[in-house]
Amino acid sequence: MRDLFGLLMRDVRFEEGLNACMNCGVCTAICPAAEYYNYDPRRVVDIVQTRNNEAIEELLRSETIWYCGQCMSCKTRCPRGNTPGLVIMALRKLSQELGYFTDSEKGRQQFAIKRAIGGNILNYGYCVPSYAVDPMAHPEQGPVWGHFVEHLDDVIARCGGELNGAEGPLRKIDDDTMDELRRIFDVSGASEFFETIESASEAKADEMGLEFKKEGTDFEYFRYVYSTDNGEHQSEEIRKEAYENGR
Amino acid sequence: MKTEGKKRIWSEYQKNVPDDHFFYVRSCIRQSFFPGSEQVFLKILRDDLGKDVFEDPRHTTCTGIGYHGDVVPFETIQTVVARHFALATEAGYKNIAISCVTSFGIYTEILETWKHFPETLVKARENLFKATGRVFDLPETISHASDIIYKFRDEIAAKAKYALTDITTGEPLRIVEHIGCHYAKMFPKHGIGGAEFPHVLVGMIEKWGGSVVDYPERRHCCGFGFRQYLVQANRGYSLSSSKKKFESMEPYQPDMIVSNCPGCAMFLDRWQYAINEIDGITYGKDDEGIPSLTYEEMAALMLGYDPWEIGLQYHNVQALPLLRKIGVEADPEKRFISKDGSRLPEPAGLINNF
Amino acid sequence: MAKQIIIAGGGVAGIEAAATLADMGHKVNIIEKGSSSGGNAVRWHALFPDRRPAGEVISYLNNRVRNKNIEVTYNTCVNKVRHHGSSLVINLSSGEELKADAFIVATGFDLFDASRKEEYGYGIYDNVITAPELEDMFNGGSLYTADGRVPERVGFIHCVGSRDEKVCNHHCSKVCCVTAVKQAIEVREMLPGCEVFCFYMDMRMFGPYYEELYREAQEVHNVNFIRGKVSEASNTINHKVAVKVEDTLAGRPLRMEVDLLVLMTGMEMSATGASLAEASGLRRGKNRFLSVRDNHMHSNNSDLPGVFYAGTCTAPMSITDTISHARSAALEVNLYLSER
Amino acid sequence: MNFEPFIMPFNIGLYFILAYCVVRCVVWFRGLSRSDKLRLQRGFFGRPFMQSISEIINESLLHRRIFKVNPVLGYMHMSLAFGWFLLILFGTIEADYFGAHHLNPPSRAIFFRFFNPDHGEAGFARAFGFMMDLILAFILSGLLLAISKRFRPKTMGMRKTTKHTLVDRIALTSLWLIFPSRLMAESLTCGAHNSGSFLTGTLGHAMASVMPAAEIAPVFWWLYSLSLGTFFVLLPVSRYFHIPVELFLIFMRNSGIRTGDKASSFTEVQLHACSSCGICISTCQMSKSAGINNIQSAYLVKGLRSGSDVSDITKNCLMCGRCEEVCPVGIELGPLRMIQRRGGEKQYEKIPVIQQYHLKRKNVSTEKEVTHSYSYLKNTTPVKADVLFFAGCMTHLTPSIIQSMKKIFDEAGVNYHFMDESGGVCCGRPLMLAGRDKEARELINHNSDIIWKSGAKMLVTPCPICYKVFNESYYLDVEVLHHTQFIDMLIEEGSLRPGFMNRSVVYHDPCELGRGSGIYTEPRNVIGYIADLQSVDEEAEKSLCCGGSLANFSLSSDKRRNIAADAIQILTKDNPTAVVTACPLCKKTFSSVSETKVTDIAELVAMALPHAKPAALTTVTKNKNVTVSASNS
Amino acid sequence: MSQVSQQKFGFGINKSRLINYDKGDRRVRQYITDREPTFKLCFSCGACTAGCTAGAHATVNMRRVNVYIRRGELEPIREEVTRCMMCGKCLLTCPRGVNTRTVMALAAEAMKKLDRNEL
Repeated sequence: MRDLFGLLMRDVRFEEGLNACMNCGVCTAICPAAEYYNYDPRRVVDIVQTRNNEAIEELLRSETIWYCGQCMSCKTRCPRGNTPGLVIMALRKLSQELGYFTDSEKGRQQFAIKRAIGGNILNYGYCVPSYAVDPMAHPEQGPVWGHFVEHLDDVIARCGGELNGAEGPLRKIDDDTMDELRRIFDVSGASEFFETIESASEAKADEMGLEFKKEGTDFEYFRYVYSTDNGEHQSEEIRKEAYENGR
Repeated sequence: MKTEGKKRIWSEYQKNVPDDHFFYVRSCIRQSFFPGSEQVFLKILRDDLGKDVFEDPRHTTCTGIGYHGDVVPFETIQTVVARHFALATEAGYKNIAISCVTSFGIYTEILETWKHFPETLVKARENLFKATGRVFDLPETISHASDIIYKFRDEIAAKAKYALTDITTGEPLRIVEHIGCHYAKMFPKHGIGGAEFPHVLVGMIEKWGGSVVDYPERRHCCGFGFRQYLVQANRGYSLSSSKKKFESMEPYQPDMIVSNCPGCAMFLDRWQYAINEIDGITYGKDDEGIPSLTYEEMAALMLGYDPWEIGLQYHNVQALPLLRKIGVEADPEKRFISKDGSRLPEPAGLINNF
Repeated sequence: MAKQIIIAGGGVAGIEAAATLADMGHKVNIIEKGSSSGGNAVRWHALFPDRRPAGEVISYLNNRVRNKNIEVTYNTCVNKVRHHGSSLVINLSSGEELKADAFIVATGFDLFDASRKEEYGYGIYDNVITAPELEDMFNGGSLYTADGRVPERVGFIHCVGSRDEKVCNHHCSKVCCVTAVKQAIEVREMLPGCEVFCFYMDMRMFGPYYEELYREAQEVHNVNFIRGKVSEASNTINHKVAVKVEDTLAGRPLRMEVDLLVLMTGMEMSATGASLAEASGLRRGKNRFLSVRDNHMHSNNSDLPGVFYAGTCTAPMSITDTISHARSAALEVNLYLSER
Repeated sequence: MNFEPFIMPFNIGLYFILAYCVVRCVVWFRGLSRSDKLRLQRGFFGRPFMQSISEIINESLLHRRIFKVNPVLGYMHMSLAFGWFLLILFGTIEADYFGAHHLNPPSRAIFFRFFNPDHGEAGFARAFGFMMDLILAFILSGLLLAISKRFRPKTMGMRKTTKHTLVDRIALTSLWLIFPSRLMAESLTCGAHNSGSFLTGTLGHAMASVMPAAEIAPVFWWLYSLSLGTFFVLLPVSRYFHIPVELFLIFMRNSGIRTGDKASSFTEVQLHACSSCGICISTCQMSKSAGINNIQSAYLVKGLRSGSDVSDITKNCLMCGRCEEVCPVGIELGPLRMIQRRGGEKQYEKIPVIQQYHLKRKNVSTEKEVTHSYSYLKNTTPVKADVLFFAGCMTHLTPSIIQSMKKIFDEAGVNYHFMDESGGVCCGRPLMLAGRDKEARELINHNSDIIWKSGAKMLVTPCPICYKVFNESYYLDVEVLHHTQFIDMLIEEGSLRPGFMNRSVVYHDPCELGRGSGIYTEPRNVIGYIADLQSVDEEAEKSLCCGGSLANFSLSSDKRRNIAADAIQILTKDNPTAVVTACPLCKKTFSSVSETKVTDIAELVAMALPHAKPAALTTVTKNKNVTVSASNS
Repeated sequence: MSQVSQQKFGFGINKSRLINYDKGDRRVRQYITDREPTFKLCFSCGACTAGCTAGAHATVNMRRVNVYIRRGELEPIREEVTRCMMCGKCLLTCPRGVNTRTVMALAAEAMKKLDRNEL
């Protein structure tokens, strides 16, 4: 069995985030994810601190590690100086490196994030530029957003900028800078990491018999990982209640 | 409630915010959703306060959303941040001013990591040099843009045309402040007022005549949660967290929400629309909705900037009743106009559109 | 000829050590920083586990201190102790210098300043109080919230300032668990209609009849115990205190409102003891309390000959343990003086 | 013949009670199931009739069972019942023989002396009169005892006596008044007429010499008649109704009618046949050791008769069966209680339409609930074996029994399969004890499936609780053996040769094995091979309960411990080296209170097998050991 | 998930997992403590759950059941309380003398009554 704990310990965030947990629950008490998902950060830390590689592998393949919203509220309060949020980040990194993330529904979503955010960064130099936030795909952005995107030029100008200009908000990032950014991604491991996510996802799409494209977001597998919710991520009791209410 | 207790905490968490000469880094979310906020921040600093703020057009995203979306490795984001430090070094700036709370959190986290794990700094320098040939010095100060406004709150108050008071009653407005989680929860000492009773927004609000509401879920996350919002299937989580906050603040009948985090300000606005659609609930007194502003928008309002020039109309919860309360005269007809001054069709279904 | 012994601190440990030495015929001078003796115990209403009035112990101590061999100097601190030849020189805050054959540090503890746990809002939210403040209310004979209501729900947070690296206290203060149980019972007796909750991480019922008291709290007094450290407290619009905790036994977050939130503040090294130790070169441990020469065999001894320790200046202790520790300090001093 | 008004109370009472009894018997008879009706009809005209008659004489009149419990108490009951019977019998003969007419109405016999004040002057009549006085004296002696029992129950070995209702008290008073008033009436009449025998005559003369006997006598005749009349009228509503009902019960029982698991008119007859004598209270360990004095069978029966809420009483019982063993009326107390426990399930089964409407208005669900509590159980593929070993839940808490049984199986070369080695499913008996038969059936079906499919011929269990349910409630084609029986069989056939250990032990009969299943000899046989079996005060049918019983749902652990401690004290009175039992629960319960080693029979056997280490089986005296080592050092 | 939110947004408002003590229904707790006062004595050591016969086949966590009843959170344990086989092992393992088996039976009984509006 692979020494997963050892692999985790190579991540400085893990080393920083994991001390001895005494199961006081202070993290779960204020964790937004613990309230809306079947999730208990205390348990995650408790499991990894056992150094049981089997249990850790189970965790890496589970839905559990994908529930955290990384608000880091847990860091402020832990009386033993743990940061479950950082432990989670290290677990997620390893889960993707080892390709385990495609075993869970929430893990598979990494592919969508890679394509959307990763794509934005490498294409535009921004994580979320307005023009990449399609009002059709984001109805929750509300009526103002359709207007905003439709009249993006005017909006930016009204606020004192020029879309894709040389200065101000949403200016175009010059090609030299974009090259630098891409080279940083190459030398610091991001490109390789992206590739791992891509290939594992492609393999999963193949296994599931879903259409997969090398580019873009308009194909079955992307839509599947982006929007599927099997409804089993909240706690058992709440699912049951929801079921009974629906009956 | 005893305010002395809060004052004591606030006095314990004061950070060194420099007076002048800032190297400004923009936020992906703020420039995409609140472009007026960043622009007016620069205007206030440069024009109203006469400060030197340099903004290098070559700076990029910090990749923070990718990092917290777990697709950008830690080493990569360190290198991207190192590049920004290199740009600052090259331009001769030692004070970094950060627009985004996620970025601010990342900058502080990286600097702390470099302090505790020096080998990571070495690696970041090596990666940056290999990729770009750039070198850098560590900055002397890291400030969030709200820290800077906080620092100059007295100056702004002195120049203010309006106050955060209801002009008809003279009562201070009841304001909910929301601090982005990554502002001080990770490193309380880097935030003004610490993690539990942050003073950065309270200081502005109280200085400008408003009163702050301390409601039970004040410290709760807005629910962005990075991957929890970025992926459609997970958005219910994000929505639910904000709803929890709205329900908790509702009994206090706040007049507005002000946030120092671009994401939070957006979600606290957008989710009011979504909740209205799903549950038919409109929060706020008399179903007015609670306008969710950025602190730059709030400062600009005080200084008398045209609300439509700073982009207040690009919120789902319109600020019209709020503007009337504080006495800002703004023509609703002039909200949505094009570059050439022609009227654009008004989006349907806005909250508070009266 | 009678030997002169100086004791820093006129609390439980100082008085008991002084009286024991005086009984042996030694001359003792207690230097007390306050204007009366008895230390932290004076504030207590009743003691665990048998709920005897604290006044009984205080009057026992007061009787003990009325001894011709004992002299008490009030409103004075010991600044420093140093060797001068074969005897000790003690510098007082009054500027005076005293000579002594032996010196006992009995500077006791300071209660943790609850406002340092900012998330509980002590000093900000009116209805967040500390354990000694609750004792004050017991002494006053009535229990009300800050806004004058009779509380319907009282919460106790264990381990405030103990076992918490966020406030640099890794140690367990030992007595807070049983104090919380005692106070919970007292609240239930005083206000039978009031629900009481203890939020605990571990129930450390280390002494005789403590576990029995815990059982009694459950069995007879219907005190509720919720295992989890409270993460934050906040004010509600109706002046209650909302607490967030994980019910770790259910693995789910729990929220509830209480009318009064009592913080079980732990023990820390006293500030006067700390500066005395600093000035005199007395070694302190990671918990900042004085380090004894040997944890098992010489828990009253410092590294300096003639300087001894009694009571909670070395570690958190109950009154029972403090009295025993003080007596053994007296024995150690006596042995030291007879061997000289 | 003149009409005497004073006989009216008596006549009214008598004819009323006779009519009432007849009607009641008819109602009860009609309430019986078809098969029970047939049984009773057949029984009435067959051999059971004679059995019933002899039982009536032995028990209803002579009260032999009570005699066995306590001779004084027996005498008391006998004097009243048998004495009164004789008085009526001979009174009738007397009236018939000496009276004016033959075939007199009963009042003629009862008030014989009134109508024949001068009777008994000489000869046979005199002798007869003497006998009648003797019978009366006999009754009065019992009455004296009864009165003293009411005030000092301990004199009759009764620790507690049942409490009386107001009606009971009036009935009792009238009963008590019957015989003294008869004595007075007869004596006064005899005194006035200078007749009577040694009792009535002597007393009569004495009284006549100081008072106008002839004038006072009618008062007592009235009192006598009134007492009788009151008693008869109150009979159906008082505890004394048991007197006539018991007769009916005896006929029913001897006809082969049994309680079963549902309430019927037979259970009602049993309820009314209870005399509230309180023997069940005295014998109950819950009373003796745990100080609980309101849940015993007498109270259950009383509560059921009066229709009050008995749910707390029902569940607070060890179901050890000791009360049933000693009940002088022979009421099936265990099954009666079980019916009540099952009662909870019956609710909501059949609700009249009008009631349903009301319940619906109150938003109460009236749907019959379907229970699938154990649908989570998954079918497993059974292992084929000749012998199945089912340890049971409790045995899993005493692994040494399991180890010993494994050793015994191996030693005897038995091809067995350990059915519930990894936990298994409960046998279902505890659920049945809770009255939840339907749910128990789910577990029974699950286990039955495994047993059937294993093809085993024999099922061995060391747990009497499991044993009882396997035997009684499973439909199996295997032979079910308790491990005591199985080991006995192995030794008998020579497959197991334990050595003799020359130590004295006592045997504790577990309730479910002894009284519950009638297994007394096999364990004693087995122990006999290995050790010297001492007898104890209360054993076999009278064996004590360990207190651990799963049948009790309310008893606190402290009180359980008290029961166990009292029982172990009796068991270890003669300092045996070990207390041997044959139930994991008894072993576990006793172990926590016993200084003497408590061992299961399997452990004893395993220890006595060749190659076994000869250790253990010494008195575990932890405290003594400590003292010894301390004094040595 | 409501129709509106599902069709329009593809997601809905999540239900909270929070135990809101102020909204808990503690009638079942009252019902049990009135009848079996040892219920109060549990200190959640888990000995009952560890050896539970039914627990080997399905989730029957008596320790957790006790906690949930105290808190007044009944939904999560609605089915669980009916799964007990009443074997009584828990009685023998409890260090505090809790009549755990009876507690389970009473819990099931009380919850039935609750559904029938009889509590």
